[in-house]
Amino acid sequence: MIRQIHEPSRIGVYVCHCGMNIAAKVDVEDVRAFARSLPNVVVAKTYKFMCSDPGQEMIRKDIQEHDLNRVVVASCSPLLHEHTFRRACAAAGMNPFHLQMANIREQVSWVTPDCALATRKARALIHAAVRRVADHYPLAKERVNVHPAILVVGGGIAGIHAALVLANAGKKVYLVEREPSIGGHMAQLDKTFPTLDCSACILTPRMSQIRTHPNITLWTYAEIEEVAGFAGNFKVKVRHKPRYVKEELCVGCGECVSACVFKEGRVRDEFNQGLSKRKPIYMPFPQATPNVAVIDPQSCLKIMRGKCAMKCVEACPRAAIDFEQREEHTDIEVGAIILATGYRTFDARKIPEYGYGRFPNVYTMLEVERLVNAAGPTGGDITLRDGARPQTVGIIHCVGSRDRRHHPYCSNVCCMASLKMAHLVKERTGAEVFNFYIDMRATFKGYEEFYDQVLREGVQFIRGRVAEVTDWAIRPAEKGKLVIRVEDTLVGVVRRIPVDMVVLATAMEPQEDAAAVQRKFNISCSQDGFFLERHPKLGPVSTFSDGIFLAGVCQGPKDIPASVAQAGAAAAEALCLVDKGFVEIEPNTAFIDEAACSGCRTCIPLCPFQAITRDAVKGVAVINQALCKGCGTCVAACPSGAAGQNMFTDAQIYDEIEGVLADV
Amino acid sequence: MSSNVTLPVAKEFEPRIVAFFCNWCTYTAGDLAGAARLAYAPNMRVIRLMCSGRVDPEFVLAALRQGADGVLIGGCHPGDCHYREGNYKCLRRFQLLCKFLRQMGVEEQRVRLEWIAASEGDKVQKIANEMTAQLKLLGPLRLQITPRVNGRPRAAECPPAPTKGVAP
Amino acid sequence: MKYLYYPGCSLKGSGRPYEESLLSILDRLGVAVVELAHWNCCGATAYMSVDEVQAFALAARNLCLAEECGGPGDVHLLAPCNACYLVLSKAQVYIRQYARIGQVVAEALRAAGLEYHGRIKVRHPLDVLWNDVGVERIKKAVTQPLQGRKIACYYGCQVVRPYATFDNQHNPMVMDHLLRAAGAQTVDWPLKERCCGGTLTGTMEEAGLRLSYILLKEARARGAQVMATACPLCQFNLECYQDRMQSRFGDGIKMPVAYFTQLLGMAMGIPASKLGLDRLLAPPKPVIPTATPDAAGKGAI
Amino acid sequence: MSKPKVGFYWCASCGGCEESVVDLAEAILDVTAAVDFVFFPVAMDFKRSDVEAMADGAMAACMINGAIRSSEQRAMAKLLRRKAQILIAYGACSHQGGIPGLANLFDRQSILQTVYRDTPSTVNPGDIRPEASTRIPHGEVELPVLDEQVKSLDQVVPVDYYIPGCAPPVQLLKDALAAILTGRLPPKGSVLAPDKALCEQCPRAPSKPDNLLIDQFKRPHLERIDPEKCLLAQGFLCLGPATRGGCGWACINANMPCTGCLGPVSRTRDYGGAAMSALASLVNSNDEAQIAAMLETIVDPAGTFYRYGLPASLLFARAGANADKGGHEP
Repeated sequence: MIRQIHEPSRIGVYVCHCGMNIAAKVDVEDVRAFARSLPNVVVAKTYKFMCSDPGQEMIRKDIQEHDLNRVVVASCSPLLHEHTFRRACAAAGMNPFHLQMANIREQVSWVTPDCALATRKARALIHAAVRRVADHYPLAKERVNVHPAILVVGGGIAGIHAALVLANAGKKVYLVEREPSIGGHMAQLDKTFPTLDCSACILTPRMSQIRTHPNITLWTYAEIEEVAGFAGNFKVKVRHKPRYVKEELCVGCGECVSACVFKEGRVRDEFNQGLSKRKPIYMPFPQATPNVAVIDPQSCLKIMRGKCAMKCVEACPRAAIDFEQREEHTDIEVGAIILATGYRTFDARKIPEYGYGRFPNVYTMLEVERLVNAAGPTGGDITLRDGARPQTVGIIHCVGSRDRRHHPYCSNVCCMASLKMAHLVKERTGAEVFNFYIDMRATFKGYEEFYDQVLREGVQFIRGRVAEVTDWAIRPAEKGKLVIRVEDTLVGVVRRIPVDMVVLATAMEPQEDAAAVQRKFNISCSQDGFFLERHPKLGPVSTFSDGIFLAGVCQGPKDIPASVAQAGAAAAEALCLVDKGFVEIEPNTAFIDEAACSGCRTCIPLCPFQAITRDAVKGVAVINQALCKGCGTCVAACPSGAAGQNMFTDAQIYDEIEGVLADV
Repeated sequence: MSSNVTLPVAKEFEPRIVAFFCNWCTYTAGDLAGAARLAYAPNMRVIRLMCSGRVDPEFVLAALRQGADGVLIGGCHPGDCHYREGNYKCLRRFQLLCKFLRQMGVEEQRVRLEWIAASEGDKVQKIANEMTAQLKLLGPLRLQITPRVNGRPRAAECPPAPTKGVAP
Repeated sequence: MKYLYYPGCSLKGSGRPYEESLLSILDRLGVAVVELAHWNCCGATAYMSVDEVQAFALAARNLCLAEECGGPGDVHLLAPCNACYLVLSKAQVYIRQYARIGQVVAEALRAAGLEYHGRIKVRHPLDVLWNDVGVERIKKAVTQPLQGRKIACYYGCQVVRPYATFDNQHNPMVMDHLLRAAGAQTVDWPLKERCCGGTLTGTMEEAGLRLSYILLKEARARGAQVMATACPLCQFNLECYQDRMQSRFGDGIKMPVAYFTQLLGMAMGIPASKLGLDRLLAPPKPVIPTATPDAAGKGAI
Repeated sequence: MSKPKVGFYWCASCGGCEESVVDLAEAILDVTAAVDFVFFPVAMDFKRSDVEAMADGAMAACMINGAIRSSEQRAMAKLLRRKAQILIAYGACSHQGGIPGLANLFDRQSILQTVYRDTPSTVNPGDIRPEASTRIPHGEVELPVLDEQVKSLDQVVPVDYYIPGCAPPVQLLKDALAAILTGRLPPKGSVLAPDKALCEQCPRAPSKPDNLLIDQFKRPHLERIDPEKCLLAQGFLCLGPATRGGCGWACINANMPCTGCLGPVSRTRDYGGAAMSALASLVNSNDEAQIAAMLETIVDPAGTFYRYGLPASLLFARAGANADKGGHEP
C-alpha cells in the first residue's frame, strides 16, 4: 500500500459529436467552452468522431504537446469505448487509468429531446468527470494465465459444432450434456429445410466424431453443478447422474432392453415425444451417442421398490449393469465456456382453444417430425391416433410466438418448418394441406425458393391467426373432423376449414431452467428469457461475463444454419481467449489501509468470494487481490474508512456526486 | 443565524436526482434505454459503480446534502447479482437507511432502490420519469444545513485529500 | 372466511332457485354468507349500454356499501349472477384505470356520502367453491352422487371473460370439476362460453332463439342429459323457450336446465324444496333421482 | 516566566465534561502548576467582563464544552474564540452536537410546547413561556434566545482541535494538555484521539468470530449480557467498529455496548451512515420482509446512530421542520 501524491492535474477534455448522434441534441461547442473554463482543464476540444483514428490521434498528440496527465472523453457509454480511449492515452505515455468518460450519448443525447436540457445535463456529467479524474492515480491491469481447456455445455448441434471446431484446433474440450445422448432437437427432426437433407444423415457422423475425437471428453447424463472463478480460470463442478449402466463396458447391444421384465414399453418415450412407449431400461434412440443403455430410476422396479428379477443383469454379456452407481462429481478447470443449452418448445396446452391435449388429432410439429421419421414410432407413416391416414391437414403457425399472451417474439423457424412439413405431408400422404400464417418469413438462402416450390406443389396458404380448433360440426362435411375457424384476412371472411389433423408450429422458448443456468454462469437474460449477448450487433456471441460465450438457440430462436454459424463464432472467440494465453484483469480491486483498519472484521463475512481474511499478527483485514472481483461491498460496509476500491475510491465518488449536482 | 440552504426556485421546480447504477445490470439498462431512444426526464444523473453493494449510505446522505432532491439506487434483480449477493447487501443497508430517513422527515419517494435488469431499458425510462414527477410534486428537499465556519479539513465536510492506491 | 352476498335483482326474481340452492349448499358446506343490506341494481344490461358511467356509479355504490360493512382488509363480495359478477368486476377496473370515469363515479358517490377505497374482491360462487371450499370438502358433503349422469356445463359468456382469473377463458373447467366431484359425468362440448342469446331473445326473438337452440342441440348431440348453468338469464333463455324452439326449428328438445348449485345440492341430499327444484319448468327429476324430502332432510337445513 | 493562560467554558451541556476535569484527581495539581486558569465559571469566580477585558489572543488555549443552542452561547463562543489562540471543542456536544443535538429532530416550537405545556409533570395554566425580554417594575430583563437548532461548536466559530467523548476520557485530556504545553500539536482541525476504531484493542475482540452475521438485534436492557464475549456477536448493537478508540473501553468494561460518544474516525463523512452501513450489511437475511422484521428491533435509528452527532451529520436536522423562525437573532 502506498500513498500517491501526484503532480497537479493537467486535464484535457474531448467532446465527441458522434456525427449527429450527440451534436444534434447537445450544443457541443457550448459544452467544450464550459469544460475549458473548469479548474485544471488546459485543453478542451470537440471532434466529429472521437473514436476514429484521427480523434484518437488528436488526444495522443495533445497529451504530449500540452503535457496532459488526465483525460476526460465525453462521448458514448464507457462500456463501449473506454478501452479505445485508454489505449489512446497509453499510446501517449499516460497511465490509461487517468481517463474518465462522460456518457453524453446513451444517457444524454439519445434520451433527451430538448436541446437546452440535454446540453445542461452534458455539462453536469462532464463537470463530474473533470472533478473525478483529478483523483485518479496510476493503475495497471494484472495479467493472469489462461487455462487452455474449454467447456461446452449442451450437446445439440450448436454444442457439437463448437466442440468439434475447438477440438480440431487442438484444444482440450469438455462437452457436457444432461440427456443420456447428444444430438439435441436436430436428432429428432426428419428432414431439414430448405434442402430436405436427412437430418440424421448429416448429424450422426458429427456425433460419432465427438465420441472418437481424442481432444474431446464427452460427458452425457451430466450437469453443471457449480461455476467459480473468472475468464481464463473457471473452476467447474460437474455432476454425473447415475445411469446404472457402466458406460465403459456397455456396447449398446440392447440385450438388456429385450430382457427387461417389462414385456412392453410402459413409459413415455421422450425422444418420440410420447408417441411411443419405452421400458425402464432403454436406448435413448437408435443413433444415440454414446450408444449406451440407461435405466430410468422413475420406473425401474429394482430402483423404485428394490424388488425385481433383474433379467437385465442376467442378459448383459459384459456385466455392465450396476445398480450401485451413485451420483458422482468431477472438478475441472477451463479457460473459457460456451453455453449451447438450446431450447424447449412451447406447451400448446396453454392455448386451449387450439385443443392440444383435448383432441387426439391435434399434434405439435415435433410430434409430427417423429411421425414422418422412418425411425419414428410409425415407421414413417403419417397416421392419426386411430391409425387412419389424414386426408386434410392444417398447419397453424405462430403457436405461442408473436402472441402477447405468451411470447411476443417471432420464433424464427416456424414458417420454414411449417413449409417443410407441408411438403413432407403432401409428399407422403397426398393429403390436402392448409397453412395458417400471419406473415410468411422466408428470408435466408434458398428459403424463398422453397416457399415458392411448396406453393407450386399446391399447398394452401390462408393468412390469418386461427381463432379456434373445434370438434363442433355445423355442416355435414364437418362431421367427425376438426374444424379450424379463422378469419381469412386476404378475403375478409371468417372461414371454417374441416381437417383430419392439426399441426401446431409451437414456439421455441427458453429452457425451463434458463434463469437458474443464467445465475450459475453469472450472465444475463434478455426480456424474452433467452441469454443476453454482450452487444446485439458487435458482440452477438459474447456475454457480459468475460470468457463465457453463447451458441445456438439459448441466445434466441434460430435455425440450424444460424446455430452452426454462431457455434463457429463462439468457438473462434473462445480460441482467441485461450490462444492469447492470458487475460487482463481490471484493477478495480478493493484494498485495506492497514494503518486505518481496526480489525473489526465487518468486511470478512460480506465478501462473496472469500477474498478477505484476518491477519492475526497485525490484527487487520487482508484482501487477496487475486480473489477480489471488485464489487466494493466491503468498502461500502467498512465503518472506519479503512477499505478502499481502486477506480472507485470514496473521494472519486464524492467528487462525482458533487460534480453532477453543481449548478452548471 | 444559520444559513439555510434553499434551492433556487425556478419557474417550474426541476428536481435533481443522483442515481447510483451497478455496472452490469442497471447501467447497461441505461445504455439500452439510450440505444432504444427511450426519452426520459433529464433530471437524473447517473454515477456508475461496479455493484449496488458499493453504495454506502453515506453516498446517499452526501448527495442529499449536496442538493439532490432524490436518490435512486439501481441494482440487478435479486439472484442476478454479478457478484452473487451485492444487491442483497445493498437492500439490507437501504432498509435501515430508509428507516432513518423517515425519522429525518425525508419522504420515502425521495430515496429509492430499484432492481433493473440489463434488458429493462424501459424500466429506466419509467422510473426516471416517475421519480421526476413525484419529486416535482414533493418540491425541493428542504434540508436545514449549517456548514462549518472554518475551512479546515475535517472528515465530515471535506473529501479525504490524499488518494490511496495499491502499488501496481 | 365470511362473504358478503350480493344477490342482484335476478336472484330475488326469476333466479330464485339459484339463490335458494346456493344458500343451501353454502350452509351445508359451512360457508357463512351475509346479505349486503340496502343493495341496489348492479347496473347491468341496458343501463350499461345506454350510459356506461352511470352504470358504474350504480355498481360502485354497492361496492362502497360492502366495504363499509365488510370491516378492515379485503372484503369478499359474492355475486352469483354472471351479469352482476361481470359489471361489478368491470366497474372496479374502469374506476381504477380511467381517471375520468373514476372522477365522475367518485363525485356521484360523494353526493351520497360514500367513498370507494378498492378493498372489494368480487367473487363468483364457482370461484369460491373451487378455490376457497375446495373439491375435497364438496366430495365429503356428497351423500347421493349424481351417478354418472351426463351434464353439459354451460358457463355463459360473462363469467370467465374478460376479468375472471379463476378459470381458463377459452375452455373453463371449474364447473365440470365441481360436478364431477358430485359424481356426475360432464360432456366435452365446445360451446361452454358462447352466447345464449341474452336479452336478444326478448327483442329479436329469431336471433336469440337460434343461439339458445344451437347450445341445446349440441349438448344433446354430445349426450348430455342435463344442462348446468351459473346465470339466471341463461337459465331462463335455455329452459323457458324450449317449446318455441320446437315450433320454430321443428326439433323438440326437452332438456332440463338447472343451476349447478341445484345439482350440487341434490348430490348433497338437500331436499328439493330447499333447492328451488319445484320452481323449474323442466326439473331434472326425470333424469336425476332426487332425494326423498324427509329421508334426505336429516341433519340438513 | 508567566504560566500559559487557559479558559474552560460550558454551553449546552450536562456538566459531565467538568467532571472529567475533576477526574484528573491528583494530576490536577500538575495542571494548575503548569497553567493559569483565567476563566472557569463552574469552578472559579470569573465574570464575562473579565474575559472581555482581556486582550485578543490573551489565552493560550480555551476549551468549550457543550453544544450551541442560544444567543448567549453563541456570543460566548465568539468572544472566547477572539481571546484564545487555540480553541478546543471539548466533549461530544461541542465536537458533534452531542445528545442535545437530537433536539434537531424536532422544531423549536414543538420542543417549547412539550416542555412548557405537554409533559405530564408540567403545571403551567397560564402557558407562561420564557421571553427574550420581560418588562418588570425595575426595568427590562433579558433572557438568552433559544435558537432554532442545536449546533456543534465548529458550526458557530472556527475550532482548532477537538477532544471527543461523553465525557472525554481522562487520558485524552492529559495527552491534550501535554501536547499544548509542549507545543507538539498535530495539524489544526485534528481530533486529539487515536484515529482507529474502538475494536482495535477491544478486550473482547478475540471472541469475535471472523464470519459474524447477525440474526437478531437485541436490546441491552432486555437481555442478560455475557460479560466476556464480543457484544456484537451476542446481537447487541455495539458501535465500536465505527467509533474512534481512546476511551479505554469504559462501557465495554461495564458490560455495555459502545454507543459511539467519541464519534467517527477521520475517514468517515457521516458517522451514522458508516455505522448503519456496517451493521445492516451483517443482517443475516436476503429476504426483504425478513430484513425488515430484523430491523424492527432498531426502533430509533436516529437516536441510535446519531446519539452524539446529529448536528455534525450530513443531514444536520430534520428536513423541512424549520417553520418557526421566532428564535432567530438578526
